[in-house]
Amino acid sequence: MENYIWLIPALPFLGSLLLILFGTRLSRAGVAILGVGSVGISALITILLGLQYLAEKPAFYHQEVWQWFNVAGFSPSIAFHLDALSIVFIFVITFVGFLIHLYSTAYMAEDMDFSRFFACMNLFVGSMLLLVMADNLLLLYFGWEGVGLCSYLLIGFWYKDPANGYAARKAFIITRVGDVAMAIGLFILFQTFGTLHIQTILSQAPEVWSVGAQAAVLVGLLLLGGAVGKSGQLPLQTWLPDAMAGPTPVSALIHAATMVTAGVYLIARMYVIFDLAPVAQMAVAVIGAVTLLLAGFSALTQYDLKRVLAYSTISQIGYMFLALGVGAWSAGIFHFMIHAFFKALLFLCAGAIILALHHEQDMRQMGGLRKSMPVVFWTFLIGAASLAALPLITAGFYSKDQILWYALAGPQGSIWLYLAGLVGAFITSVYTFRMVFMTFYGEPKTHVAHPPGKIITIPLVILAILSLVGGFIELPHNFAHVALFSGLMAPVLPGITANELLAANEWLFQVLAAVVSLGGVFVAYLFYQKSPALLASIERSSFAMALHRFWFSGWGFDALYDALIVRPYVFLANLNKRDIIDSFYTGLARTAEGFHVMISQTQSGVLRNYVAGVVVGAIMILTISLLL
Amino acid sequence: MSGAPMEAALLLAGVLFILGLISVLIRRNIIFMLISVEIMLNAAGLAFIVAGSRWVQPDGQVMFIFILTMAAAEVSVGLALILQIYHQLKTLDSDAASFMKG
Amino acid sequence: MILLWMIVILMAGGLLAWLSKKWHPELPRWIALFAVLADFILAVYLWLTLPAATLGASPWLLQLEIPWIPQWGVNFILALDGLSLLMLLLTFFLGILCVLVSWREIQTKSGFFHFNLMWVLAGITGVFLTLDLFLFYFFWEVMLIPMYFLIGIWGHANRTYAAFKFFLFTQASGLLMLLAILGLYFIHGSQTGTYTFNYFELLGTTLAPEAARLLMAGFLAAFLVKLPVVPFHSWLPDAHSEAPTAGSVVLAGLLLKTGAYGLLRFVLPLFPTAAVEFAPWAMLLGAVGIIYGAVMAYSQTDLKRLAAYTSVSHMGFVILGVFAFNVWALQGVVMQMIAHGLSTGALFIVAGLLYERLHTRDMGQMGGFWAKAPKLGVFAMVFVMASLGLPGLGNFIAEFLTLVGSWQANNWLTVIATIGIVLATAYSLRIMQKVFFEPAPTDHPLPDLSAREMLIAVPMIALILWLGLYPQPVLDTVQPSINQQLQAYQEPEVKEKVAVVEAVPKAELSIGKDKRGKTKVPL
Amino acid sequence: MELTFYIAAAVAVLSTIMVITRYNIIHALLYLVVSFLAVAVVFFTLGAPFMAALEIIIYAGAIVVLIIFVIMMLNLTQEDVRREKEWLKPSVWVGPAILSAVLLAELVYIVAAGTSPQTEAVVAVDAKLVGLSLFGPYILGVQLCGIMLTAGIVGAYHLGRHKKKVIHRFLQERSAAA
Repeated sequence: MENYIWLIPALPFLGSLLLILFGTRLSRAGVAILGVGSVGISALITILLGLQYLAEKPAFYHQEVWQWFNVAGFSPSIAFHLDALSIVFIFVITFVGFLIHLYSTAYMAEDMDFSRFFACMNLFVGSMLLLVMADNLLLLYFGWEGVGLCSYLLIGFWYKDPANGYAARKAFIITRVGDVAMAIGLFILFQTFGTLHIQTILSQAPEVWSVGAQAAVLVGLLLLGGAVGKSGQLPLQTWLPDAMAGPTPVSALIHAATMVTAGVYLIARMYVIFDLAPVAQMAVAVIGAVTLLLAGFSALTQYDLKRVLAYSTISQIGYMFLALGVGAWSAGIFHFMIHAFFKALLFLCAGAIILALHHEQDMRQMGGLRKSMPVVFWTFLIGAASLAALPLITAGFYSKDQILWYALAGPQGSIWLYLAGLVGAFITSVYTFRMVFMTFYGEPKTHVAHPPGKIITIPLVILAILSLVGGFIELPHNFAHVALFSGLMAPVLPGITANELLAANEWLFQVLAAVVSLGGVFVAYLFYQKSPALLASIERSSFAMALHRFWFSGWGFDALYDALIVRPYVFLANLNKRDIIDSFYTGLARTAEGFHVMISQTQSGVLRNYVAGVVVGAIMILTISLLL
Repeated sequence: MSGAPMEAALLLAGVLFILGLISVLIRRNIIFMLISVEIMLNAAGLAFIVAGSRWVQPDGQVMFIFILTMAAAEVSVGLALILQIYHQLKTLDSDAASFMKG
Repeated sequence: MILLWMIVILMAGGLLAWLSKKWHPELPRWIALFAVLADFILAVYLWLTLPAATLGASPWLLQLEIPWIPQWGVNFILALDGLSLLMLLLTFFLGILCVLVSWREIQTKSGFFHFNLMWVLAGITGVFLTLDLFLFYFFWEVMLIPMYFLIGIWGHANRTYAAFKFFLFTQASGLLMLLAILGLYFIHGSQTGTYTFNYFELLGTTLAPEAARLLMAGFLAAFLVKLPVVPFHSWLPDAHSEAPTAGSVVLAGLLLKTGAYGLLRFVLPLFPTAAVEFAPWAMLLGAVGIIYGAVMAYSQTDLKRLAAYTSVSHMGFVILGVFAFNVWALQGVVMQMIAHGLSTGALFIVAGLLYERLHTRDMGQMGGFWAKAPKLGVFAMVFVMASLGLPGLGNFIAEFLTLVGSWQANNWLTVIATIGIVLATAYSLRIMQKVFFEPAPTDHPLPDLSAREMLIAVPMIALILWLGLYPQPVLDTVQPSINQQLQAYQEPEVKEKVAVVEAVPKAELSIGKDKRGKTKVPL
Repeated sequence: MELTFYIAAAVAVLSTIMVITRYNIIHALLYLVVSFLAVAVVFFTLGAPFMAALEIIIYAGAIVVLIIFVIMMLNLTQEDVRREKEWLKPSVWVGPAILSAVLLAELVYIVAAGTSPQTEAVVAVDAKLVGLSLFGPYILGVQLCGIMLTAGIVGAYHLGRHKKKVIHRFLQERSAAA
C-alpha cells in the first residue's frame, strides 16, 4: 500500500487539473463525479493505508516521488513522510473532505461555476495533503501557500460582490504576514542544519541547541508566527470571520476542519523545537488561551450564523494551541480531529439551513426550524453538544477535558491557563446553545423553501455519529481508560505526565468541567428560551451596549489594523503615485532646459554681440592666465 | 641694419588688431565690418612676421602667406555674401539680418 | 560557428523582414517567426546535445574566436556557458512570443517593426554571448537603438517622451561603462604590455583598490540602471507602459536581464574585492528596491505601469542575491532572471491583450473579465500568482533560493526583502480584483483567447510550472558557471560544495553536520 | 632704420584710426590703403621685403580693389553716409571701445612683461628660404590653401550670381507673414 502514497495528493491535483482544462465542457454530473471521486479514492487509499499502518505499526512510511531541486546541498524532495500524526491529518482531510465534496454537489447544484468550485476544492485538498505529508519544510511551505491560494479563490468564489473579494484578499494577505515569519524561520533552520528535512532537523536539534537557546526560541516564535497567521490566532485572527464570505462547504472544509488547523499541525510537527524553546512554547499556550477567550466573547454577540461558527473555530483552535503550549501534544491533535468532525458538521448544518432559507444567514430571521428540518436539527444538536462539551456522551467532552486537565496539571500548566480554558468552556456552551435556541426554537420567521435532500443529510448523519463516538477512542484513565489515540501518537509525539498531587483529585476537575458546560447550556436556555426579557433588560444598559459593539466587532482589531497599517500604507502609496524619485530626474531635465533657454537668449542674431562675446571671452581667458 | 624693437612691432600689431576689433564692434555697416576684419587679419599677419624676424625663420612669413590667401578667399566670399544681403534686404545694416538667428 | 549563426540569422532575418514587406504584407511576420524559431531550435539542440560541463573543469561549452581589429586587441569572441545558454533559451522563447503577440497588434510599418525586433534580439544574443569587452559594448548599443525605435514609433500616446527617457538613461550609463572598459583596457595594457579587450585575459588584472572601485562603479552604472535598481529605475515605468506589447516583453523579459547578466559575468569576477566592499550597499539597494517597487506598484492604476513596478520589485531580489556571493543566492538569481522573464512577460502580454480589446490600460475601466474571458483569467491568475511567489511556480524557487542565500550574508536586509513578499501579495491580488473580479464599470464585449493567443499562453504556463516543480535541469546547467563566477570569493568553499553536489542526494544528514558553522559566508 | 619703423608705425596707427572713424566708405578705403602701405614698410624694416611686396600687391591692391568694385555695384549715396553718421553715436562706440582698451592694456602688459630679448640686427629672411619651406614642410598647407581658394571662387560665384528669383525662402516666409 505504501507504494501508492503519492496517489493520495496526486489524485485531487489531477482532478483539479482535469476540471480546469475540461470543466466547462463536462456535464454537471461529470464534474461531480470527477471532483468527488478524486477525493473519494484518496480517502479510500488513506483508510486502507491507515488500517495497514495500524496493523504493521511501522515507525513511518516514506516515499520520494522526485527530487525537487538540489543546490549545493540544499536538496528538498517531493517526498512524503507518513507517521501517525500525518495519518490522522490525512484521514481527516480526505474523509471529511470527501463528505463535504459530496455535500457540495447538492449545495452548489444551482451555481453557474460548478466546475470552478470543484476545481478549487480539489486543488485545496491536494495542497492540504501536501502540507501534512511533506517530509521537508519547503514542501510543507508549498502546501501551506497552496492552501492559502485556494482559500483566496474560494472565499472570493462569488466574486461579483466586491466585499467577498475584499475578504478574500484580506485572508490571503494576513496569512502571508505569518508566512513571512515562517519563511524567515526556515532560513534560520537551513542555516543551522543545512537542510529542511523535517526528521533530520528534529533529530539534530537537541544536539545543536541547548534548551532555551536563543536561536531555538527565535525559530519557535517565527514558526509560531506562521501558525498564528494560518490558524487565525491572535494577533492575525481578523481574516477568519470575514472568510465566511465563501460558500458554506468551503467554510466547513477550509475554515473549520482543515486549513486553519495547519498551524496546529506545524507546531506539533516541529515539537522538538518548541521543547527546546520554553519561551516559544509558553507563547503558544498564552496565545491560545487569550485567543480562545477573545473569540468566545465575540461569538456571543454575533447574529450571523456562520460568523458565530467562525469565532467558535478561532476559539477552539485556541484550545488546541493551549494544549500544544502546555505540552499536551496528543491532546491537541485529538481535539483537532474531534473538532474537525463536529465543526464541519455544524457548518454543513448551517449550510443546509442557509440553503433552505434562501441564503439567509441572520439568526434573528430564523427560528422554529426544529419541526421543519428534523434531521438537520438533531445533527446540529449533536454537533452543538459536542462543541459545548456536554459530558459523557459527546466526543468534545473527552477531548476538551484532556486539554483543561493538562493546562492545569501538565508540567507547563498553570492555574491561569486552566481558568482561561474553563471560562472559555462556559462561554462556548453559552454561545453554542444560544445558536441552537435562536435557530431551531421559537417562532418560524422565514419560510423553508428547499428541505434538504439525501445528499445533504447523509454527510450530516455520518459526521454526527463521528462527533458522538469519536471520543471513545480516548477516555480518561480514571474512566474506562481507553488510550487508543495517545497510544497511536506515542511514537511521534512525546507523552505527558500529570502533576502527582493533582492527579489524585482528577475526577473533581472533570466534574467541574461538566458542570461548567451544563451551566452554560442553562444560561443560554434562560436568556434565549425561557425569559428573553431578562436578556433584553441587560442589553439595554449603555455599558452592555458598548461592550456588545466592542465584542461584535471582534475586539476592534479590524479598526486598529485599518488605522495603523492599512490606511497609512494606502495613503503613502497613493501619495507617492507619481514616484518622487522620478521628480529628481525630471528636475534634472528641467534644469537643463532652463539653461538652454537662458543661453539661447544670447543668440540674438546681432553680429556685433557675438563679436563682443568673443572679446569678453578673450579678456577672461587672458585675465585668468595673467592672474595665474 | 639696426633692427626695429620687437616689443614695439608687437605692440603695433596689437594696436592695429584692437582698432580693427573696435571697428567690428561699433559698426553696423557690413562692408565696414569686413574692412575691419581685414585690418585684424593684417595685424595678425604682422605679428607672425615679427616672430619670424625675431627667430630668423621663414615660418613666420609662410604663415603670413597663408593668412593672405585666407584673407583673399574670405573677402571674395564675404563680398559675395554682402551683395546677396544687399539684394535681399536693400540695406547694408548687419542688424537687419538678425532674424536669421534660427 | 553555431554561435555566430545565431546572431547572423537574427540580423539577416531582420533585414529580410524589412525588405519583404514590399512583396507581401504578411511576409515579415513569417520571416521573423521562422528566424527566431530557428534560433530557438538551435539553442534547444545545443542544450540537449552538449554534455553538461563537468564540475570543476572549464564551464565553457563552445567558443569562437576571430581576430577583428588586432592592433587594438579587439577580437570577435563568442563563448557559451550554462548561464548564457539559459539566457539564450529565454531570449528566443520570448522572441517567438513577441512575434506572435504582435501579429495583430502591429499593423503600421510591420516590416520595419520586425527589423527592429530582430535586431534587438540579435543585440541581446550578442550581449549574452560575447566575451570581448569591446564587442560587448558594441552589442550593448545594438540592442539599445532598435529598442528606441520600437518604443518611439509603435508606442502608446506618450511614446516620444518614454523613448527619449529610456535612451538617455541607458545611453548615459552605457557610456560610463565604456569609460570603465577603456580604463580596464589601459590598466591591463600598462601592466602586462598586451593591450586587449579579451575577457579571459582581463580577468587576471590586479587593480589598486581605488582604481577597482572606480572601474566597478562604471560597470555598475550600466548594469544597475538597466536592472534597474531603485534610485535609477524611473525610466522603466515610462518605457514599459508606453512600449508596444512586444517591446514591453523584450524590455522586461530580456533587457533587464542583461543588467543582471552583466553583474554576474563582469562585476563579480573582475572586481572581487571592490564588490565585497560594495556588497552591503548593493544589498541595501536591493531590499529598498523590493519594498519601494512593491509600494509603487500598489498605487498604480495603469496596468502596464503596475507591471513595470513589479519588475523593479523583483529585480531587487536579483541584486540582493548577486551580492550575497553564495551558490544558493546566485542560483536563485539565475532562476529569478528566467522566471521573472516569463512571469512579467506574461503580465505584459495580458495587459497587451486587454489593450487590444479595450484600448485602455486604465484598471479603473476594467472589471468582470473573469466571467467573460475565463481562459484569459486563468492565464492572468497563474502569472499573478507567480509574481507573488506562489510555490509550484518558478518565481518561488527563485525567491526562496535568493533569500536563503542572502540570509547567510545579511539577516536584516533579508527580513526586509521577505516582507516585500507580503506587499507583492497586496499588489498582485489588486490586479486580479480590479481587472477580473470586480464588476465592470462599462460593458465591453471581451472575446476570450484565440487559438494564436492560446499558443502563447499554454507554453508559458507549462514552462513556469516546470520551473517551479522540476527546476533541476536549469540549475544543473548553470551550476558550473556560478562556481566559476564565485571562484574569487570562496576558493575553498566551492570545492566543498562541488563535492556536495556530486554526492548522493540522500546524504543530507551528513551534509548538515559538515555545514554547521561553515555555511556562514565570510564577508 | 629704427626711425623708419616708428614713422611707419605711427602712420599705420593713425591711418587705421581714420579708417574706423570715416562715415564714407570710399574715404575709409583710401585710408586703409595708406595703412596697408605703412604696414608694408614695417615689414620691410623687419627684414621681410618679399612680404612687403605681397602686402602691397594683394592687400592694398587686390583686396581693396575688390571692395571698391562691390561698393560701386551697390550704388551708395549721400544718404548712406548720413545713416552711417547716425549709427556711429558715442553711446554705441564707448562700450566696445572700453572693452577693447582693456584687451589692449592686457596685450601691452603681456608684451612689456615678457623677457625682452636683446635687440639684434635684423637679418633678412629671403624669399627663397620662404619658398623652400613653403613647398617643403608646409606643402600640405599650400594644398589646403589651393582647395580653399577654389572653394572661395566657387562660393563667391554662387553667391554673387544674380538669379531671376533672388528671395531666399526664409525671406519669402517673412514677406508672406508681413
